[in-house]
Amino acid sequence: MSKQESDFKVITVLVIIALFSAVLLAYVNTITRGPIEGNKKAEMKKAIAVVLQGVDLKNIPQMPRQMKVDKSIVKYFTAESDSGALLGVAFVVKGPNGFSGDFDVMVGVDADGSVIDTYVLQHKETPGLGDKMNGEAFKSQFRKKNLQNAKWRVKKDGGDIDALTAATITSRAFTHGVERALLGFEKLKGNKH
Amino acid sequence: MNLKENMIRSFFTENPVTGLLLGLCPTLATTTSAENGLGMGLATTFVLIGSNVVISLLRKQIPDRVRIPAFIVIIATFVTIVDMGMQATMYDLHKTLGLFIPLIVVNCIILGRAEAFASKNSIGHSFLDGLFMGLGFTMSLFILGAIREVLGSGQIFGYALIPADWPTILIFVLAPGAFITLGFMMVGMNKISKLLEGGN
Amino acid sequence: MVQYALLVVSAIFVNNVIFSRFLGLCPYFGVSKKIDTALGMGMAVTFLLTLAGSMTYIVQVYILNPLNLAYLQTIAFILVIASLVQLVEIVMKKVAPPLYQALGIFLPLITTNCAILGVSILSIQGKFNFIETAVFSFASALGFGLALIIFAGIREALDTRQVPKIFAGAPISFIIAGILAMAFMGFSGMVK
Amino acid sequence: MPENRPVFVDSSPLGRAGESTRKIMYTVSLTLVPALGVSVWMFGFEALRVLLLAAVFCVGIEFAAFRFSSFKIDSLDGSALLTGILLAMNLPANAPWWLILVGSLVAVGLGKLVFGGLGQNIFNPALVARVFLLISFPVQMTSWLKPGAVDGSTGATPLGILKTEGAGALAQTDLLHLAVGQMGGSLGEVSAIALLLGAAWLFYKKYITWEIPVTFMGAVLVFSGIFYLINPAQYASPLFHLFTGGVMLGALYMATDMVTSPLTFKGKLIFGIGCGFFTALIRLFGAYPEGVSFAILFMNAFVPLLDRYFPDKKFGVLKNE
Amino acid sequence: MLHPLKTFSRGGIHPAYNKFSADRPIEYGTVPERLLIAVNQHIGRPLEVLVKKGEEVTRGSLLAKSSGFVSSNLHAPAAGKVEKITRFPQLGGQIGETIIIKTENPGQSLKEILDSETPQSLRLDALEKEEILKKINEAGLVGMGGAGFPTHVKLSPPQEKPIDHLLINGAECEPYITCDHRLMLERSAELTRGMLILQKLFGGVPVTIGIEDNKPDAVKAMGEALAGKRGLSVAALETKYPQGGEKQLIKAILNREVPSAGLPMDVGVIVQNVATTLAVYEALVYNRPLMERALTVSGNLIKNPGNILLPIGTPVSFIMNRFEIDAARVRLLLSGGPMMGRASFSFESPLTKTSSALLFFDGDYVHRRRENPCIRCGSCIDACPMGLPVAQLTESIKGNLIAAHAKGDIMDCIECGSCTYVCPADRRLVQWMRVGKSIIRREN
Amino acid sequence: MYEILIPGLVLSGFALVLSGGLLYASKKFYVYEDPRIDAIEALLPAANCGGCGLAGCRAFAEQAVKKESLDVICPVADAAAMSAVAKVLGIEASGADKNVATLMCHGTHENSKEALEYAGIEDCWAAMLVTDSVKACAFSCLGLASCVRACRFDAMKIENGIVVIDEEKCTGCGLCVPACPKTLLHMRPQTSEVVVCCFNTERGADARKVCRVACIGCMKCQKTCAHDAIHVNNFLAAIDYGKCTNCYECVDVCPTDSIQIKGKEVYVASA
Repeated sequence: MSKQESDFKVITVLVIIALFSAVLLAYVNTITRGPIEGNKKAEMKKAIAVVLQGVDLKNIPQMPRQMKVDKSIVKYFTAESDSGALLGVAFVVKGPNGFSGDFDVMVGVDADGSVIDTYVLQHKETPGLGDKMNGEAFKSQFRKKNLQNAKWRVKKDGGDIDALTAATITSRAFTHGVERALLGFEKLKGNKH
Repeated sequence: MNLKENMIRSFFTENPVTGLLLGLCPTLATTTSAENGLGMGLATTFVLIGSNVVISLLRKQIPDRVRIPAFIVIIATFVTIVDMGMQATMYDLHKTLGLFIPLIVVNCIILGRAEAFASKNSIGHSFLDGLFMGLGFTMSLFILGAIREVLGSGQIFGYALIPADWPTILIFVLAPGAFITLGFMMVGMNKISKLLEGGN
Repeated sequence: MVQYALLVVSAIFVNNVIFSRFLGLCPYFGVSKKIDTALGMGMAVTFLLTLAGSMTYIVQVYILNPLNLAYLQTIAFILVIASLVQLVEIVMKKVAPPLYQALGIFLPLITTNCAILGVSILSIQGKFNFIETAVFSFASALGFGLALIIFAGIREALDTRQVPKIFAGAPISFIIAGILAMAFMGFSGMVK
Repeated sequence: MPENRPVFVDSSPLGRAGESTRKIMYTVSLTLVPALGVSVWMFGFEALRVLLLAAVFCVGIEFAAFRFSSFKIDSLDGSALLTGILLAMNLPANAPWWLILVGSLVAVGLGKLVFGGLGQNIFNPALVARVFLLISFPVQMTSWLKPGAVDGSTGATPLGILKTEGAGALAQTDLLHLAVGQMGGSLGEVSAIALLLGAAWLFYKKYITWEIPVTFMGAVLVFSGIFYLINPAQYASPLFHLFTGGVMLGALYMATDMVTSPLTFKGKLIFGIGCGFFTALIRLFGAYPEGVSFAILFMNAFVPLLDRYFPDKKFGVLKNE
Repeated sequence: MLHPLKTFSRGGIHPAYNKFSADRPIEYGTVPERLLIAVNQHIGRPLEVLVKKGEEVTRGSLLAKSSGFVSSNLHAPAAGKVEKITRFPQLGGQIGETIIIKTENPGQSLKEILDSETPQSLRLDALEKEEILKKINEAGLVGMGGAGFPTHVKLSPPQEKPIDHLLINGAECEPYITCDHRLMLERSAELTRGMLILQKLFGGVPVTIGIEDNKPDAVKAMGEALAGKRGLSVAALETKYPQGGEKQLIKAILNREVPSAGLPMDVGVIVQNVATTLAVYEALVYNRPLMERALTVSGNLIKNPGNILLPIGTPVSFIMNRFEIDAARVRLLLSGGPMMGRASFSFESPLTKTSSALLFFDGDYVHRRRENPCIRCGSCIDACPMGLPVAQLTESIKGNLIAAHAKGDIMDCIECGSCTYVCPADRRLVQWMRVGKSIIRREN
Repeated sequence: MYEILIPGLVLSGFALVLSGGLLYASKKFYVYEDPRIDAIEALLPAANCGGCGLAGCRAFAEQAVKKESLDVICPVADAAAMSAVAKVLGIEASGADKNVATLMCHGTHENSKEALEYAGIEDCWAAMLVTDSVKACAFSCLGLASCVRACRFDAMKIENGIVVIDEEKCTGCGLCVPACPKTLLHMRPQTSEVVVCCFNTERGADARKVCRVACIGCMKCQKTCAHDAIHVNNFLAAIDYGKCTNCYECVDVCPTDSIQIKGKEVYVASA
């Protein structure tokens, strides 16, 4: 059997190993931190580019701002012209009470308060059903709709939105989320003007 | 050690997943597609090789009493490196694998190999052991992921195999499908192992 | 109060560690051959997971976060958990030998039970406060125990049934786990 | 030694009551005829098609499995037929043929054969198939033929309406119609009265006992009733819950399945209450409109524990011991 | 009837009773050419054989003597010469030591023999308890219902178990068997005296004879015979198998439950069979050891089923001749009733003290049943009069998991056969229970 | 610099506190245990996978020490590790001559006809409860496979009404011996090839009547044997394996072929 090492050696070896690994990790961290941050931002940028298609994005802020709509926190990125005129807003809203909890949708709204496009950032909905939210067939019906020209309910509830097959709950949450973004836009506009 | 025998062992008869029932959590959780399975498998292989080599290197220095904590620290270091590295280079894959990258630490294969093999063998052997065990693990994950992707989403590596409006058997990309597929896959692997053993 | 109740229901049924989160599967399949062992393991996990969840919360919030060392999470947590398990084992053996007889033998299994580390990390990711973390850890462990005991019951029953040779053992266990996961999916959507 | 010897030797008793597995299976199958009749009356030829396909697939698969494997069990013992019929009763009338085929494969293969065939399974095969299909093909499994509709138009079940549109939308449905079976749904979900009629014969033959059906339905009534009392506008009445969906089919035929239900008195009571409770829970709060199959499947898993920890009173064991 | 008939509380079945021989009086048999007397016809220590090949014996001479307390003497039923002592197939299917006697007067009627024996005058109040027990012991009495437990042992409970009630088992719940029924009808007066002797043994405790109500004439006859006797009574019982099980009988008549793994004396009761009670009477009044018994000969092969009194050791073939049974057609020979009786494989096997019936069946009665898988219908559990989870117990015996489950449950089985009778899957539940018991006994 | 220093300090602080604490605790709460438990645990893979059915490697070690045997085997460790464990326990497997199970009967369907139709459970003990004699010979192998079920090594099978033993697969564990209600299974050294395949103690004539290959107690073998290795008792020959030299003389003289050569079937052809 192995001999019994002294307590001192035991502790020392462990501490040294820990020290080494900490130093190693710290070093790797310094290398990877940049790319990781970049990846995170790139993801958000990509989404903004989708939902604010056709809007000049050169003055988009790095960090989102926040406001309260309908008792929930909504994050948003505003795209402004050099003169400070509002060109469009990308809202990050929660689709509340989805099939498997909340999910995050990014909604682009143009200066007139109509939806440009939507993009689901993260969700836990059922694969093959609820996750068709990113499908063109579903997304397209939201484009150009605003608070005035549409009833923001799924058809089952007497609104204008065609629900995804067998995913009424997901669709309802999604619709609700988009409506929130539009409400947020109204509030934002109200503040500005 | 005979290379072919070694391969058969770690791929079939003593395959970490289907033979030894080790590392089940990532096996089931991350195999919704062939790509995810492959990614997880390779990440684990990297940690396995790295920790095997380092532990084999330090095997004479580490006192017996703190063997396990020391191994864990070494393994955790490699896991964190993989975690950060993947986040930096393969952001999307990292996002899907999520929680299960840090959980490689507690994958019993790694600690098991460290204890059973690396702490007793030379660096070269430990490296090969890590490589083969890791590849065996990767193979299982890849096959499982491929089966589930084909059945559950009708595609492989993202390429659709059937028209989009055809129904697929959704359950296979969900939790129950993971268990059931692995169950049937084990039956198949056991059969193959038997055949191989019989052949030898 | 309601939020804790929902957290508990969610952790036990809707997002069961075994059937929905895929955590702790190795001991789940390993220690579920007998109901008695399953019971002991379930209790040991419950005890340690609650303890570990709370401890790692403290480590994260009071040490790692202030020092901006979130990337050391994995290594710090696993060290804490491993030491905690060993400490509990040592102390329990001396202070409460009967309890050690009942639970102690399961303690070594817990270090490598990814449910412990997984749930600890999930609590941090879920941005829970301290009490929520403790409740979540406890309930998750209960969910683990429930799944373990049901499964042990079924496996004991299978001893007297004629499972075909090629399916006997691990394959049928996985298939049963799959069917159980199907049943647990009925709870989905229950807690939003 | 004498030439003639009474050469037949067996352990006593030598007589038998004359029951057989076959007889039980075929009797249970026959008692489902009234309910199937109502389905055919409601959904027409489509219902008959689903029934025939399911029965033929299930029996065929089991037969083939026995033919090509080392199983030595009677494939015509009627259990596969019964599984097929129960599977059909869990499918909508417009189920496509491939759905029925997958369902039969899952029911017979995954539900039964992997466990070793008749009597060895832990879970109700028809329910394993139903839940499998429900999770895999929610679109096909939740579009129901409108009762009496000849044009094949589809509609929602009362429970589906309740889940997506709330209790208010149910105002116009009346209980008598629900009891007779004038609603959308699976073949076996439509007529409560016809199911009760068939089950009455099973009660008479003692193939099923009162414990599970009564506690099952009672628990559904109690738990849905509690919430109905709290807020009648949001929650549907307990009687509505009793007559819609699979509660009748589940309580009378699925939960009472001999192989997968407890053997002991207390076990049966707990099993029934559990089924009812989880059915109500899923219906009231879950994402799925109908919880019967999940609830029964979930409780099936507890059967070994119930049998073990809630034994019947033994002769000669006094209560105070 | 106004009052519901007494019966036990749970389980039980209603098999076809087929009591074809109920109206046939007990005939007197004759002495066969050879008597084959099995040495061990009782439960307990094996006997010590006293005779040798070639030795002459007379009626009543001791052939083998008990070798301990739980043991029972064996006497020669007729005069003759010991021809051979050998291993021979018994009615139970076993092969056991057998004394073969070539009789002196084959063909002699039993009536002639019995009539020649004169009763002694018996004064009940002058009898000592020890004397009664001694005579019963010497006469080699055993429980004649089937178990064969030495009667004197059963009648000597330890001091700490006071007996406050005696039961006479006239239920005769087994299908086909009618010999006790006939005894109660034809010899009710002697039976009453036998009951009085037993009552005396326990200081005048009440004695009740329980009779199933499918024998109304026996209930009536016994009622008349017992009228006016203090403490003696008849209890009519519901016709339900196994009403004649000791524990079930006690539950039915006295509503007492014999504890698990216990004996009737644990609840202050001793149960005796009708035939045994008569044998007690004969042992005391005639000083006659147990040498012949009444039995039922029936079955689906037999044209004229009946009841007959025959010397112990009579081979089956002798009875077949007398009842004109075609040996070529017999496929199944049962000793005892169809529920608990045992199949035997030799027509030369002899009667024993416990053979209450011989049943002859042809191929129509025999079904080759394969064990099908248990479908957990629970019929066996509903039918079990002991409330045992039969389905699970047998599965765990089969799966070699006895140790993991309650051993006591298996030992509580009374092997009545109700479970197997009702099992739709044709499982040999009772046989599995017996296997389980034998495994537990082997391990202890 | 701080970026590296702080994590270094934190983590080594962690290691210091935790390992120090553990060392302190292990001294403070020291409990004596059999050192062999630790020794065995050290030999195990420490995967704590529970694959052996016990709760971890420590539990495995504890059970092994408590029972002083290795009736459960670690599925992860290799054979070398297991034999090392065995060495710690001092129960090293002996390399002595292998014993194999042997059936003392050759009552196949042809040799000893089935005398009756037994319709009960397929189990020798169950059959024994119903009748002593399924075949004509009451001493014969019942062929209902109780021993086959007792064998853990798949070394036995029922063929033509009697059990046949694969002596290569047989490990000599002896589990089948008590499984036979007729006590027909005996252990013999595999090197000893001559076996009396009968257990009938009845007189020659009676035995011959019920089985073609019964030992009739004719004494020919006893007289022929030059090594005093075979004796007839109770009309039944028995071989003393210690003295038998595999000369096969008795096999040649046996009039009923009840003495047979086991193990190496080739010798039958040359004999």
